[in-house]
Amino acid sequence: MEIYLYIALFAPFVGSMFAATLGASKKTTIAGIIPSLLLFVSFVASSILLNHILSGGEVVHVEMMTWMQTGNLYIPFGFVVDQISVTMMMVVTLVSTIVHVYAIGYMDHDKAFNRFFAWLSAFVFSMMILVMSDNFAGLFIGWEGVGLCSWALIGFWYHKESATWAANEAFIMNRIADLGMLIGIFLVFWNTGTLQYAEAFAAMQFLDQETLTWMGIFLFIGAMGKSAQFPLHTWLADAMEGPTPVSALIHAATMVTAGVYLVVRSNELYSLIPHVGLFIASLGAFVAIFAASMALVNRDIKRVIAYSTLSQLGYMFAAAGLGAYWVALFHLMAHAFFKALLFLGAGNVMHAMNNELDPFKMGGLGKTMKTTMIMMTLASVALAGIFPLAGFFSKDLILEVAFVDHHFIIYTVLLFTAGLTAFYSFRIIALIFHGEDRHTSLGFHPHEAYKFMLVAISPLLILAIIAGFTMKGTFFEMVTQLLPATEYHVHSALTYWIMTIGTQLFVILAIFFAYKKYMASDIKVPDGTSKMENSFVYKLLINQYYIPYFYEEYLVKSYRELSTVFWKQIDQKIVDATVDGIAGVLYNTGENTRVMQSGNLSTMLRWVVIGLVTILSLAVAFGLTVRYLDEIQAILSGLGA
Amino acid sequence: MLDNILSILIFFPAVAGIFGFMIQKDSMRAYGVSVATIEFALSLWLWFSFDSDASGMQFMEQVPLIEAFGISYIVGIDGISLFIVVLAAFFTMIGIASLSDTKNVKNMIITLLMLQMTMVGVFVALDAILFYVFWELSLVPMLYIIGAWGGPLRIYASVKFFLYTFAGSLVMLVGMLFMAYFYYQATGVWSFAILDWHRLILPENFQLWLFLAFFIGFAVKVPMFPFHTWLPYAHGQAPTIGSVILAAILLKMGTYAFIRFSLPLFPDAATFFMFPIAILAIIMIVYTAMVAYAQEDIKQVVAYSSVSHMGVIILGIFALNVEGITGSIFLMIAHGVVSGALFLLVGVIYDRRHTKQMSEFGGLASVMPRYATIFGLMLMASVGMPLTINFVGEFLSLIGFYQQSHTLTLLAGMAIIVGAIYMLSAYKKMFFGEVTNEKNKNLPDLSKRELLALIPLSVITIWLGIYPKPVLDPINNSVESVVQLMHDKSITDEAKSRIPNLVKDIVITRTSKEAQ
Amino acid sequence: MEIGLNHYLVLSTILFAIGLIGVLKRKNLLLLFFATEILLNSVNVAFAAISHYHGDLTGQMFAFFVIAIAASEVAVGLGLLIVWHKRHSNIDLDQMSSMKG
Amino acid sequence: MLEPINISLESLNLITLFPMLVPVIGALLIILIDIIKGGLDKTLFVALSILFLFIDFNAVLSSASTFVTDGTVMGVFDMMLIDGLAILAQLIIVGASVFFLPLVISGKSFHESSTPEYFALFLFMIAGLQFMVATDSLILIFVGLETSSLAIYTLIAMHNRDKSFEAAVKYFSMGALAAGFYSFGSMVFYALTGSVEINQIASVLAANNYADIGFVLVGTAFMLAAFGFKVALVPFHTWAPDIYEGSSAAMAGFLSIVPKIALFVVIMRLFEFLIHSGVIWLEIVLYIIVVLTMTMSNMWALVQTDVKRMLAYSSISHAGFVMAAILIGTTQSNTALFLYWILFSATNLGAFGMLWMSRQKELLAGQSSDHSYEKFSGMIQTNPVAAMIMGLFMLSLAGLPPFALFWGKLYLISSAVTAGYTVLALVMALNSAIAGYYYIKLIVYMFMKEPLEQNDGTIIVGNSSLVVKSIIGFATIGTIFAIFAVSPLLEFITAFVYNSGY
Repeated sequence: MEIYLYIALFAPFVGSMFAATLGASKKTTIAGIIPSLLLFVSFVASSILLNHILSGGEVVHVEMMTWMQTGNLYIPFGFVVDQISVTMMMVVTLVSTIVHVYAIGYMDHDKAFNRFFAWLSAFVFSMMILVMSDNFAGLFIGWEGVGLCSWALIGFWYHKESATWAANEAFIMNRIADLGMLIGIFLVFWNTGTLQYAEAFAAMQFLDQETLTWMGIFLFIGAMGKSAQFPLHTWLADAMEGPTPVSALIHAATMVTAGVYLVVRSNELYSLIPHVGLFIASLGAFVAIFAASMALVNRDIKRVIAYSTLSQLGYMFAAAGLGAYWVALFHLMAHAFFKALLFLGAGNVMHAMNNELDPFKMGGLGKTMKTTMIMMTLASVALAGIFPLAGFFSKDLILEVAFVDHHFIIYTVLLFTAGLTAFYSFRIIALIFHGEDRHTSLGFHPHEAYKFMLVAISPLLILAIIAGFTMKGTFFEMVTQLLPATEYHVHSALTYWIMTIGTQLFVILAIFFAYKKYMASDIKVPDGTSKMENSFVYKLLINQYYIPYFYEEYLVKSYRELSTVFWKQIDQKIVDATVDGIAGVLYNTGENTRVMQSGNLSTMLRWVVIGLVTILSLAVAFGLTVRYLDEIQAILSGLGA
Repeated sequence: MLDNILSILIFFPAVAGIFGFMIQKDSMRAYGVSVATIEFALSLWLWFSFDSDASGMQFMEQVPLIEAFGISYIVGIDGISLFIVVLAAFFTMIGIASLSDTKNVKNMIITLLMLQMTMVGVFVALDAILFYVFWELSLVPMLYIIGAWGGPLRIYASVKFFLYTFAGSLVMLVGMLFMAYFYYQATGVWSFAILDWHRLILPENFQLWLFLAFFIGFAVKVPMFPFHTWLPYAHGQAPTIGSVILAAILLKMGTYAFIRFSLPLFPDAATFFMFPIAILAIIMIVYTAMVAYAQEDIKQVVAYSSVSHMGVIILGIFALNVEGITGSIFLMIAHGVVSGALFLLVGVIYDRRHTKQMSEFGGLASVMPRYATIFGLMLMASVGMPLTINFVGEFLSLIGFYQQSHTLTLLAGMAIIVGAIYMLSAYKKMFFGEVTNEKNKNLPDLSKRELLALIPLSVITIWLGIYPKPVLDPINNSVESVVQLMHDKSITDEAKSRIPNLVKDIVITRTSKEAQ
Repeated sequence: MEIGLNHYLVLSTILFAIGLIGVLKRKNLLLLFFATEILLNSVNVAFAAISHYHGDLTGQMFAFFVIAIAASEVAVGLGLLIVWHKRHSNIDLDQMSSMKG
Repeated sequence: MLEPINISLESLNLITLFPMLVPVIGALLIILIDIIKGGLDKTLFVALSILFLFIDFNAVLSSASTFVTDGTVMGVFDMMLIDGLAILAQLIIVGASVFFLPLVISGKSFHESSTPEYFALFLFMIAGLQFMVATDSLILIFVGLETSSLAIYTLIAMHNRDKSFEAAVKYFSMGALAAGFYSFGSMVFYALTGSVEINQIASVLAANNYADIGFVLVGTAFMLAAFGFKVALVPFHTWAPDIYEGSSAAMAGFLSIVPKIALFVVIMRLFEFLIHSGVIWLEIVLYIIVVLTMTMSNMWALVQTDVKRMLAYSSISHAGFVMAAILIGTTQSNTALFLYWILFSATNLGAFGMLWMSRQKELLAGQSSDHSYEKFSGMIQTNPVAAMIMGLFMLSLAGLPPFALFWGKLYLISSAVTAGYTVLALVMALNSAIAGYYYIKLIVYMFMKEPLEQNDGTIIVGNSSLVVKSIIGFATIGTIFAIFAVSPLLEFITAFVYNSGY
C-alpha cells in the first residue's frame, strides 16, 4: 500500500514541477492537462487506499526519512493513511482534479496559464502533506505550504493592487494564527516529548488540565486562522480576488477546512478538555450566524458564497466543539462538494459576464445558461439542507447534535442560521438566473461555459445530491473506528419528526421568501436611496460590521505609523544619536580645549607653572593632612558626635 | 597534509592575495575565482574528512608563540565552527565570481582574499589572543571595502563600523586578560588557550563581570540592540559584495563567540543574564522588524531584517539547551545563505538601475520573472517557510527557548508575523502592480554570472530545508558536549536546573566533574 | 640675631619665586633668560647653605655644576636669540606663535 | 691638613664609563676631522657616527654580559650605576639612534646635514642620555639631562627654518625652567637627607620613616614637574606639538623615542621607591596625570589637520601609557614599559620615516603645513606600496593586532589587570579606541579619497633615498613580524628588570 501512498502524495508535486518548468514559457494547454492527469492518478491512488481502509485493512503508516533530529527532538517525514486522512485525501484529490480540469477551460485566455497550474498543483501537494502527515511538524509544513500557495494564487493577478493586498492580508493573518499553532506544537513537544500524533495523544492522557487547556487553545488559534474564524475572518472574503477555481478549491473545499481537520485530528486532546470544546462550539455558532448575516446583503456573488463558506465552517466547528467529530468531518466532506460546485457555477456566470460580480446587473441568465442554473440551484438546495440532498444529512445532523447535547442556545442560533443560509443562497440564485434581464442593457452577452467544464463539474453535482444518503452509513462505520462513535438520536421519535419537518419547513419558507423578493420583475437595484439601505442594520451588514474598517484604521495604520516612529524617532534620533553624540563630545572637547595650545611661549610657560603650582598645593594640602591627621580626625569625630 | 589543513585554509588566501599584486589586471578576476574555488574545495575536503561522530576538536594544531605569556597558535575545528568555515569559503567564492564590474577590481579581490583569511581564522582559532587577532584584523579589509567602493556616505559608514567594533572588542580584550590572569592564579601558568579556560570554574561574581566584558565585544559585532546602529549604515553604503560577506559571515562572529566563549566559560552568568538578553533579543526581533517595515530602501529592509534574525539566533543560544543552541548555529548558516542571497539580489537590481529605492520599482515580476522567482524563494526562506533552510533554525531556536520561558517565546515568535509583514510589503512594492516607471519597462533578467551565484544558493536553501541532517548531526554532537560541560561547570542551583544534564547517569557526572 | 639655615632657605625660595614670576611675566626673551638665571642661582644659594649645614661638599659640588650648566645654557640661549633677532629683528615672545592648536 | 687620598684604579672601575666615552670621543674626532679638512660630505660623518654607535652598542652589550654574570656594577666613586635598567635603556637609546641618524641621507639635502657639528652634537646627546640612565646621583642625572637637552635645542635649530628656530627657542626657555625645577627639587631632597644619591635618599627617608612627609612631597612635586616636562605629560606637554612640527620629521621621530626612554628610567629610579614606600599622594597624582595625558592628548590629536602634529599628540598619549606602567610599578609593568617602548620605536621609526620621505622643500599650494592630511589623500592610487606601509604603521600605532604595538599594549594592560588597576586598564583600552579614530583618519585619506590634482605621487616619496627606504623597510618588517620577536624580548627584559630589583 505504501506505493499508493507515495503516488497519491507526490503525483501532484510532479505535476506542479512540470507546470513550473513551463512557467517562464508562454501558455500551453499541456501545462494544464498533465497536472490534471497526475491529480487524477493521485485520486485513483487515494481511492485504492480508501478501499483498503474500508475493507478493514490496517492503517498505512510510512516513515520516509528524518527531517530534524537534535537533542530530544526527533521529527521524521512520516505519513499515515487512516480513516480520517483518507477521507480528507478523497475530498482533496477529487475536488482538485475537477477544479483542475475546470480551470483548463476557465484560465484559457490567461497568459500566465502555466504558472497557475504550477501553483494549483503545488497547493494540492501541500494539502496532501497537511492531511497525511503523522506528526504536528509535518502538519505545520503543509499548513504553511497551503498558506504560501494561497498567497500566490490570491495574488495571481499581481498587477491588480487589490489582489496583492488581499494576498498579503491572507498570508499575514494566517501567520498570526500560525504563531498560536507553533506555540501549541511547542507545548505538545515539551510536555509529551514527541510530535508524533500517536505517542503525543497517548501521553496527553496523563497531563494536567491546565496544560491540556493551553494546548487546546493554542492549537485552536492556529485552526482559527486557516478556517477564518472570527476575529481572523476578514481575509477570506478579500481572498475572492483570486481566480474562481482557486476560490472553489482553496477557499471553499479544502484549505479553509484544515482547521476543522486539525480539531478532528486532535479529538483525543479536545475530548479531554470539554470546556474548550464548548468555547469552540459557541464561537462556531457565532461565526455561523455572523457570516450568514453579512451574506444577506452583499452584492458580490463570490463574497456571498465566501460568507456562506464561513458560516458553514462555523457549523463544522460547532459540531467538532460538541464532540461530534465525525459529524463535523461528514459535513466538511459534503460541504466541499456542493460549495465547490457553487463556486464553479459562479465561475461560469462570471465567465459569461466577463467577470461582472454584481448579481443586480444580471438576472434572467437562466435562459442562456440552463445547465449552470440547474447546478447552482441544486447546490444551493443542498447547502440549504433540503432532504434528500447532502446538506440535509450533514447539516441538520449538527442541529440535532446541539439539540441532543442540550445546548439549546447554540441550537437556536444554528437553526436560525439555516434559515438565513437558505435565504441568501436563493437570493443570488434568483437575482442571477431569474427575474427580468438586466444585463443586455449593460452590454453583456452571456454564453454558456465550455461543455467539458460542465462535464467536469458534474461529479460534484452528483455527489452533492447523493452524498448524504449513500455515504452516511459507511462513512460513520469507517471514521468511528478512530473518532468517538457517538450516535445522535433524539429520544422521542415525535420530537425528532417535529424538529426535522419544522426545520425543513422553515428553510423552504426562507427559500420562497427569497424567490418572492428577488424574482419580482420590478426589483429595484440598490442605489443608496431606498429606506432599507439607509437603515442602520443594512449599513452595518454591508460594511461587514465595520471590522475591516476597524482593522485598517486602528491596527494597520497604527502599525505603520509606529514603525515610522521607531525608525525616525527612536532608532535615528535616540539610539544612533547617542552613539554619534559620544563621539561628538570627545571631538568637541578636543576642539574646545586645543586653545590652551595657543602657540604663545608665555602661555606655555604659564601652563607649566600652573601644573607645578597645582601639584605643589596638592602636596602641601596632603602633607598638612598627614601631619595634623589626629587633630582632623578629632574635629571630624567632634562633628560626628 | 590533513594534519595542518586548517593552517592551509587560513593562510592560503593570504599568500594568494600577496601573489595577487603581481597578477595582470585583466586576468585578476579569473585568478581570484580560481583561488577562492581552491579554498572552497579545501574546505569541502575538510568537511569530508571531518569525523561527524566525534564531539571534540579535530585537526588541532599547536605552536607556542609567547611561552612566557601563554600565547600560542592553536587552531582546531568542531561541529560548531566547521560549517561556518565552509560557508565563508563558499561565499568568498561566489562573491568574487559574481563580482560586478567595479573600479580597480584588483584591490577588491586582494582585499577579499585577506578578509577570507581573517574570517577563517576567527572560526578556527582556539587561543583567545589568536581569536582576537583575527577578530580585529577582519575589520580592516571591510573598512577598506566599504570606504573605497561604497556609496555617498561611505566614509562615515566605514569609520563608524570600524570604531564601534574596535571599541567594543577592546573591552573584550580586557576581559580576556582578566580571564588569563584568573587562570594564572588558579594554575600558576599563563594560558590563553580556550580549551584550558574551559576547565576553569570561576566564582559567580567574577563570571558576571567577565561575561559583561565579553558581552560588549560580541554584542556590538552581532549587532544586538541597542548597539546595532552601525549596521544599517554599513550595509546601506557598502558595495554588494561587502554587504554579502558582512551579513553572511562577519555578523556570525559575534554569535559564534557567544557559544565559544560566553556559554562554556560562564555558565552561571549566562543563566543569570538569560532573561535580560532574551528581552534584548525580543526587542531586536520585533522592534527592528518594525523599523525594517518603515524603510524605503530595499537594502535597508534586508539589513534590518538581518538584525531581526540575529535576535532569533541570540534567543536560541541563550536557550542553554541542545535544541536551542543547535538551532541557533544552524540558523547562523541559514541566515548566512539567505541574507547573503538577498543582498546579492538587491545588488542585481542596483547594478541595473543604480537605485535601491523601492518607490522606483514596481511590477518587476512581469519584467524579470526569473529574478522575481528567486527573490520570492529567498523571501519565503527569510520569513521562515517550512522546507526552507531558515525554518529549521528558527523552529529549533524557538522550541529550545520555549523550555526556558513560555511568554518570552510567544513574544519572540512574533518574528514570523512581523517578518512576513515587512518582507511581503517590500516584495509587493517591488514586484507587484503595473510597471509604472519607464526605466523598468525593459530591464534584462538575471544574467548567466548572476545565476551562477544564485542557483547554488537556492539549491542549498531548499536542500538543507528538506534534509538538514548532514549539517545538524555534527553540530548536535559538539553542542551536546558544550551543554554537558556547562552543566558540569555550573555552580549555582539556578544554572544546574536551567542547563539540562545530558549524562543521565549521576555517577558519570560526578566523575566528569572531578576530571575538571 | 643669628642667621640660620632657614633664613637661607627662605631667601632662596623668595628668589626662586621672583624668578618664577619673571618667567611668567616677561615678554622679552632676554629678560626671560635673566629670570631663569635667577631661578637657577636661587637654588645655588640654598645648596651652599645646606651643604654647610650638613657639613659635606656634595651640595657645593652640585652648585658648581648648576653654575656651569647655567652658563652653557646662556651660551646656547643667546645664540638662538641672536639668530631669531637676525631673522625677525625682534625678541618679543608674542611674535613667535606661528605654530598653534 | 688633609692627607693625600689614594684609591686603587680598579676600585674606580672605569670600565663602566667606557660606553659613554665612545660617543664623546667620536664627537671630538668628527670635529677634529672637520677642522683638519673642511667641506667633507655628510655621508662620511654619518658613517663615522654609525660606527661609533656600533662600538657603543657593543660596549653596552659587554656590560650587559657582565651584568648577567655578576649583577649590578657601581663605579667611579659610586657615581655610575650599571644595572639592568641602565643597560636596557642604553641599548634602546643607541639602537634607536643607529636607525634614526642615517635618515639624514635623504633625497633632498637639508641644512643641518651639511654641517659636521650636527653629528658631533648628536653623539654628545647620546653620551648625555647614557650618563643619565647609568647613574643614581642626581648631579650626574642633571648633567646628562642638560648635556642632551642643550644638544637637542641646537639640533632642532639647525634645521634652519623659521619654525625650527621658534621651536628651539620655545623648547629652550621651557627647558631652562624645567632645569630650575629639577635643581630645586634635588635641593629639597638634599636638604632632607644630606645626599644626592637616590638609593641613599631612599634609605635615609625610610630610616626616619618619612617624618616630614610634607617636604618630601614638595621635592617630589618639583621633580614631577621637571620630568613631566621632559616626557611631555599633561599639563607640561605644551612644547611637544610645536617642537615636533618645527623640527624635521626625522628629528621629531627621534625626540619621540630616545630622550623619553632615558627619562622614564630616571623616573622609575626616583619614583618607584616613593610609591612602594607608601607615598599615596604620588600615586594619586600620577594616576590623575596619566589619565589626563592619555585622554586629553588623544582628544587633541582628533582635531589635528597636520599628520606630524597628530603624531606628536599621539606620542604624548603613548608616553601617558608608559607612565601608567611606572604608576603600576610591578616587575611585569616595568618589563611592559621597555617592551612597549621597543615596539613603539620600531613603529614610530617607520611612521616618521614615511613623513620624512614625503618632505618637500616648499609647501604645496594651499597647504599651511608640511604634512597635512590632504597631502596623503589618494595615496593608494599614486603610490600603493607607500600607502600600504603607512597604513600598516597607523594600524600598529592604533594597537591593531598582530602588529608591533599591539603586543606592547597587551602586556601593559595585562600588567594593569594583574596589579588590580582595573579602571586604569579600562581607561587604557577605551583610549586606544579613541586613538583609533585619528589613525584611521589618515588611512581614510590615503585609501578612500581622491588625490590632490598637484599631487602626482612624486611628492610622497620626494625625499626618498635608498637609505631611507631600507630603514623604513626594516621598520615595516619589524612591525609586521613583531610577534616572533616578542617572546625572546620578553624573557630578556624580564631578566634584566627583575635582577635590578624593579
